[in-house]
Amino acid sequence: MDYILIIISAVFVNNIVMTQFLGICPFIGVSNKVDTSMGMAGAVMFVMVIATMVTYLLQQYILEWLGIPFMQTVVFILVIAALVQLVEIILKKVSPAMYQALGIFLPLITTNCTILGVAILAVQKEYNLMESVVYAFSNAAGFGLALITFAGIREQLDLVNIPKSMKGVPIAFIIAGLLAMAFMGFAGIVK
Amino acid sequence: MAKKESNFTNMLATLLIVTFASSAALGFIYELTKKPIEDALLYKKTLAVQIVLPEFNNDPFGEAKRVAVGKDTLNIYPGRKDSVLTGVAVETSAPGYGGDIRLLIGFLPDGTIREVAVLEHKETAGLGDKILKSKSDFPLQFEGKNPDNFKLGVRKDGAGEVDAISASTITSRAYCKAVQKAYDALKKGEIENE
Amino acid sequence: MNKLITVSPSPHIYGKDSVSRLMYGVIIALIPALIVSVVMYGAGAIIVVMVSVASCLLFEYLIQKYILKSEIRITDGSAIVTGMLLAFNLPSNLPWWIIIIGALIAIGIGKMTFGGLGNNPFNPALVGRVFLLISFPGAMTIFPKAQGWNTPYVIPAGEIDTYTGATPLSLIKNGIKSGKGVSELLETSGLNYNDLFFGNIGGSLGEIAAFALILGLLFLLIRKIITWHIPVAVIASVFIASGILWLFSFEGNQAIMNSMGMKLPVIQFKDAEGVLKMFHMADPLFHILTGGVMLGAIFMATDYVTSPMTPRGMIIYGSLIGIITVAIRVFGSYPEGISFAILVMNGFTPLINRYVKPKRFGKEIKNG
Amino acid sequence: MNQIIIYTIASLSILGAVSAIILYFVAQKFKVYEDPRIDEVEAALPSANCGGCGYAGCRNFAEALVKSDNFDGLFCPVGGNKTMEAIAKILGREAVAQDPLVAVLRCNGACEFRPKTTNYDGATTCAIEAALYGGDTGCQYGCLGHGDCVEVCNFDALHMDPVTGLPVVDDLKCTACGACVKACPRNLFELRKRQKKERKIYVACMNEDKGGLAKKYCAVACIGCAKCVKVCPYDAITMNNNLAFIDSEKCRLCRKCVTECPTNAIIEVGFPPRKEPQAEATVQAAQTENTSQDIVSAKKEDISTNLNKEE
Amino acid sequence: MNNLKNFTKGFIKENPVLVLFLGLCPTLGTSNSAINGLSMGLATTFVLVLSNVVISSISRFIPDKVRIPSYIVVIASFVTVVDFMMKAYLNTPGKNFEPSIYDQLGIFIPLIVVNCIVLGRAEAFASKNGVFASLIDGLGMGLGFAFALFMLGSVRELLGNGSILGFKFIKGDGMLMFVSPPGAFLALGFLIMLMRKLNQKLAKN
Amino acid sequence: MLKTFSKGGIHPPENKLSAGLGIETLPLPKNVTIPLSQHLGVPAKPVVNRGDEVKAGQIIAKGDGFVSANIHSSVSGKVTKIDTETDISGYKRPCIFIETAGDEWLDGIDKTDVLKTETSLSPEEIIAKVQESGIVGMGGATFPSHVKLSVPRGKKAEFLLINGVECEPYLTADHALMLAKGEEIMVGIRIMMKALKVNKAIIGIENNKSDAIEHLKAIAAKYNNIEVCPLKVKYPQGGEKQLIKAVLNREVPSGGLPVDIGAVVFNVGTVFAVYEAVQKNKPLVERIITVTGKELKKPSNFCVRIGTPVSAFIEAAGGMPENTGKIISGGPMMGKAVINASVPVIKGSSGILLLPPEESKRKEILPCIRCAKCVSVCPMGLEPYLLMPLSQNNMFDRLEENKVLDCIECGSCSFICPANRPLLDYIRLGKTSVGKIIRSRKSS
Repeated sequence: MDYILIIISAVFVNNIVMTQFLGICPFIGVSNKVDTSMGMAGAVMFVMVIATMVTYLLQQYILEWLGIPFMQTVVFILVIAALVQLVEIILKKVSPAMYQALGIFLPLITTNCTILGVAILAVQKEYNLMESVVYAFSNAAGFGLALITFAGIREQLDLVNIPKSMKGVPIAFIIAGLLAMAFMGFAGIVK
Repeated sequence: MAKKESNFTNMLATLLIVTFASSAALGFIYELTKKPIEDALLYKKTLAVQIVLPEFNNDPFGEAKRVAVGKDTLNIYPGRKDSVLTGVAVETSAPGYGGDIRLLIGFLPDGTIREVAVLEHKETAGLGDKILKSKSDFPLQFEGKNPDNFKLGVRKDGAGEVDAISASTITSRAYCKAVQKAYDALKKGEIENE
Repeated sequence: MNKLITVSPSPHIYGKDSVSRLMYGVIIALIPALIVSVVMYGAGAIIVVMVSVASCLLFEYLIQKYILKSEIRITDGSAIVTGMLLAFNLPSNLPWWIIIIGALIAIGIGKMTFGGLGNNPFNPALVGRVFLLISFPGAMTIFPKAQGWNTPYVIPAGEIDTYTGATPLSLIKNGIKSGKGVSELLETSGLNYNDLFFGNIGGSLGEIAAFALILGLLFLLIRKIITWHIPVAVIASVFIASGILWLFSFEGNQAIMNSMGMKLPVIQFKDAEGVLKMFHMADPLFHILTGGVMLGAIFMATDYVTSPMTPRGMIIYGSLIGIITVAIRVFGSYPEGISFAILVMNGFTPLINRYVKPKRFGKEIKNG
Repeated sequence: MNQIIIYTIASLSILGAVSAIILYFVAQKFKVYEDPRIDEVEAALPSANCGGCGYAGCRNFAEALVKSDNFDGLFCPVGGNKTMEAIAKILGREAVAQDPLVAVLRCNGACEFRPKTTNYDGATTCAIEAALYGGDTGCQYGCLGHGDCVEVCNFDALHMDPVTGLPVVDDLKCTACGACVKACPRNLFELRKRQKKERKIYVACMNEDKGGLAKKYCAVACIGCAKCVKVCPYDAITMNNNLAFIDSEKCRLCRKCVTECPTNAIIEVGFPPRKEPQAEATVQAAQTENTSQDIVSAKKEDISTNLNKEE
Repeated sequence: MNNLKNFTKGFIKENPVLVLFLGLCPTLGTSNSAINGLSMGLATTFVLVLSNVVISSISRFIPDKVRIPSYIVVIASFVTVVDFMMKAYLNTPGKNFEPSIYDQLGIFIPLIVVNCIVLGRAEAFASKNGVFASLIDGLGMGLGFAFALFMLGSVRELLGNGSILGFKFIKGDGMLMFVSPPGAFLALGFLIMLMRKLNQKLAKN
Repeated sequence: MLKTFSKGGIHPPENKLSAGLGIETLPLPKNVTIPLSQHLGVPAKPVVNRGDEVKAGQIIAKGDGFVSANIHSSVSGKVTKIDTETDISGYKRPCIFIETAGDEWLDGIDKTDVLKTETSLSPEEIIAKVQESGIVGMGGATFPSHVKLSVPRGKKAEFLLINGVECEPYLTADHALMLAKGEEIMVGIRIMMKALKVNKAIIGIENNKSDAIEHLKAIAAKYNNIEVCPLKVKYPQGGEKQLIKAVLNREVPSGGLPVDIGAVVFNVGTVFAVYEAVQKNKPLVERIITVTGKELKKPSNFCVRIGTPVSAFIEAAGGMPENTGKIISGGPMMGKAVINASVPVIKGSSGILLLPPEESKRKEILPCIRCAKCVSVCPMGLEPYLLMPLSQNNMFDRLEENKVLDCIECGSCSFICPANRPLLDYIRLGKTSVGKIIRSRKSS
């Protein structure tokens, strides 16, 4: 039951993009096409789950044990950067097809604040390992949901005449704002 | 000078040096800021008590008492100046519209409400958040009142003398309930002058 | 040679439908509900509708003329429709300046930032309405009691309780929150289905009378302005979703017990204080008659621009609107939820259009 | 030294070392070669993504450049020789220098030279009108005037002249990317060698009809009389299907053909005014003066009387 | 002269948020009031300037393959320093028990490390330029960022709360939408549009 | 419940002004201009020269390749020139100009109206005869009929469908033909059944032509295996795919041919031409054509020689009205607007429609309001609202993905669009571009 609440909360109620403002750069940048945004969502989900798992273990069994939790930021980002690079290198060799689908987004993910943000939030919320993984997964799903919906709208808008001054990023923000407004309706479903 | 080549020793050495330097610096700065950080955290913790209570110079947390009211157990913190009881802060809560409303209520020794601080709430912005002093005059109704002769209940319900926040009756009721609970705890806690 | 022969690609004749004909059709369909609201709420309803329509038209005109510098098309009726629908979603005592802000948001942000009619991914009237609901929750959730022509537009200070009340839905929702049963609440408030059907309740000015909205629906269907798919899908899914939940609520259990002698399990949950509580809920008929489900299903969700293009897509869209509405009503913090549900599904409409294609003629032949 | 500091240093250093080691070995083990020059080449390209090179975008073109052994057939018309040289430098190869080109419109059928014979009332694009019929004038080779070319120009080098109803090329902005050549359903654009001071002489007509018919519908059509071929001292002009063509590689801008042409179908651009302005009066007038309606209608009469005489 | 140009470009012409669209997460997340936006901007500036200085001075010694990890470690260290500082000195709750600035910025302080502006400037500018130029660049970009955040924060605070920097202009609440998440998107969208128009006008003159 | 096709379709006002009128024969034109491409496929090659004397029915141009058709002189006289002239396509294309002299027919052509019911020819001989006579689809598609009659190897035709639907408003040529030449049509059907080796033929007729239905039903009773199927009025039922769906409830696969599902469809006009070719040895040199228009004095059905200028029979129908904005060859939905009244009639011309300017003018284009009416009327289940902007923005891969090639260009979407958007214009454009791309992909 707790897991379901975590999922609903992360996907709809406290959507990572629309209410927590994490991962805005890729949200705006990689959402021109539905297909690419699906690739991005997949890549984020993949990395986020692994990264959260690894950082969780690091935090619990090394940083806390040594009494230096304040090293969180430095350690996490270093690990995430290394991890992303590792995944990229391995994927390229092991599964070129998957690399084609997800790989091109991997460099973007290092500086995607959702990964670090979710890793830190999972620690802050004092989840256990399984909860952290579910939390990471559902946040990635929430990110994907927002991204793909958004890409759908933008793809449709590509076919009509938007006022010139609104084209591109400004209109993307307006859509994001209206979408976030719609999602506010879910407020309170999970306390 | 030419760029360093990316061979194994160079890479390892560079990373080691960089991490060594930055971790050393971090450890050092951590030591430096340790004290101020602790001070700040302590201040934050006591701030609410300082706001709701009159002047005191004891450690209210050290003298904290836990009092059971109904199913709940409430924390109460007595404030004393030179061992004379100046007031009692009671931490209380009640379920509102969006979640628990947590209040810290400062009572004068005679049971009069001095000041109420909202520790935490999840009420709707623009409606239920009028329990904040910065948002409306609703909390002012309680200041200077003694629950002995001020009925804590919403006037519209016929249950008391409090004017509810319009369109937020649930929040208003919860607020009254929390204050009532705190008052009960205060009575039960029997904090006296030492 | 002045009169040259015209040459153009086929076809050479055209149907008689036009954008403005469709828009004015919607306006006509809204009139019964407008009449009911004037009968119930008096001058306030007229003021709100007038202000809303006039400011929508004005903003559309100003933006087209001075900002977009495009052709002025305010006569196509779309701004009037937006204005009326916005007004229909507001309480009839809303101060005029809030209405103007709502109209500005609806037309300015909801419609014109995207270039105008046809481009907006979200229903402009709902954008305006939800914006106001979040921005001015106080003013937007105090509804006048239906007192006919005597209902004041400006509520006299200090007499708020005499003239205003909650909508049936928020009454029930707040009541359940404070631990009362639905039947008890209905009894004390004197609500009955007749009132719900004929509009003798508090609420947004256009949502109160189910029968007037259904009249509008019939008109729209007869004139072939909309198809049945969306309204039916929304209403049916609200009915079914709330019905299923209701069966497992205290009230549903009682009803089943009384009529069939069957006993279904009742959902129980722990409240904030850790006390085990029964799950209370109003019945499905109540849910479809209140809180703008009819207005939303018939007029808001069917907005051409923001709804899917294929019958199958429309049914998916409509059913999800219904389910989200019920989810928000029962579990969320808003007593009604159809506005949000429609906006959310507006967001998903492009994806529905992308993946739910009409049934093509003829199967594709492989390797051809 | 404090214990915390030691832990801090130790943990981070070890972490850094470990990640460096792992990364290094994994990178060694899973190495996949990708030419880093692709990125460099892409950076050197103008990233207009106009498709003028024949590839889907600058990135694709960069890949093709890196993969190919020489630059045969690979040329970025937007960046021109300069860019190609830069790329050649990156790849260590010789660039094939290509003469700079500029687009010209091979039609001068302004409204007053080419009266309408029908009203076109479809979607306003040339492609659709061309697919439908021969156009709203009697000439089925000439410009349709809906500006498909202006639409596709990425460099703002084309605009419609509201008076003549024909597109005008801005020589300074034109990069010869060829988008207009592809877009024009009548194939009216030609990429010609740039001459000094942007001077050019070309046949502004694509009409392959026989002389009389061509002339009947357009006063400035090439009637295939071949006078220009005879007068050209450099053999730069050829006749094909009743239509003259001036090869820009051979033309030396002597302007003899311009004076010879009976219908002013050969246009010269960028030259100082002649001593005897008589010969090109019509063209000049058409290009500069005819803003007022009176002149236009007067011209029309002129032309129609001319036409009558011819017939 | 060149340095001056480097310094000023971050405000209008190459404003990291409004023109280059970098660092959008903290921009949206911390701009619900002018003071929050400003503090976030200044914290980022601090990190940006120091990391630019350090990276420009050490970049010559760093092999290419470990460039990014090294930079990240440097940046993350400065971020942690900022975290310490703010936790110690900007952690005082307000008079009416409003959360402290440190609490309001919350998760976005450690996330400065993944702010594209910081790594981006390190990569694009600091690693190729001298120490002083990098310092100026960092300062310019950082203040440009802070400027944008302050602007957005002011707009949102004014529209949503009727105040700027806590000074009330109207009684009661404003349009609460602007202090809630959707308002951030809307306000930033319009701000970017206005900036675009301004830049077009500047380019014309 | 009358049969019809299930998906989409519209009901434009019928305006069948010349319905029920007989067929009039026009006097011989003084000159004819016979275009060399009157059929789908490669233009025919002229086999006469300038100055040659020709007789009516004499072959003057030979089909060039398999998908091409012979062209015969429709009058007797002298070839004055072979030159380009603007024809119905709107472009100048090669034509043979003949000056009429007398009315001399080639030997062996039976010009009488005597019904000849039996044929001794084998299927192959019938097809050869059809090819020789230059018969093309007379409904407007002008696809050479002999190609259609030769069922590809590995496929089998089960049904012969005869298209007597005439769903286009205004047109009544097929209607008139069915009333006047019922017996001949039946014989033609028998001949074609023999050629196709099928045992079942169905004539589809919309029930706004109840007299034709009754007439043909009565005649069909005399013949085995020929059935008349009344259909509900709905445009574009005359489309091959829609007719098969309506009559047989089978769907032609996307990118496939009717014969893939065992059906072959011919227009009644074609059937009559086949009858004349096989039984009377008469090549395709004349056809029935409707001249109509609300302003026209005397809307009529004429039997005219191919190559007659349109103006000739507009005169016969009462002269060109003052108020003419558009001259359309064919019906108002799928017909082609021509540039003037001097263009010649070709084998595929089923009617000439004169529209007044106010009807012919398009209305102002408004933005798409996504009302989905175009989706609901598209008989092919396409999404015109999407295809148009895709075509405008040159998104060819998405056009292909969304089946633009399935469009039958019926124009229902443009007809219904409340925002007056030129949907079909752009879809046609996109279709051409995508077609080109696919061809080049296949060839490479």
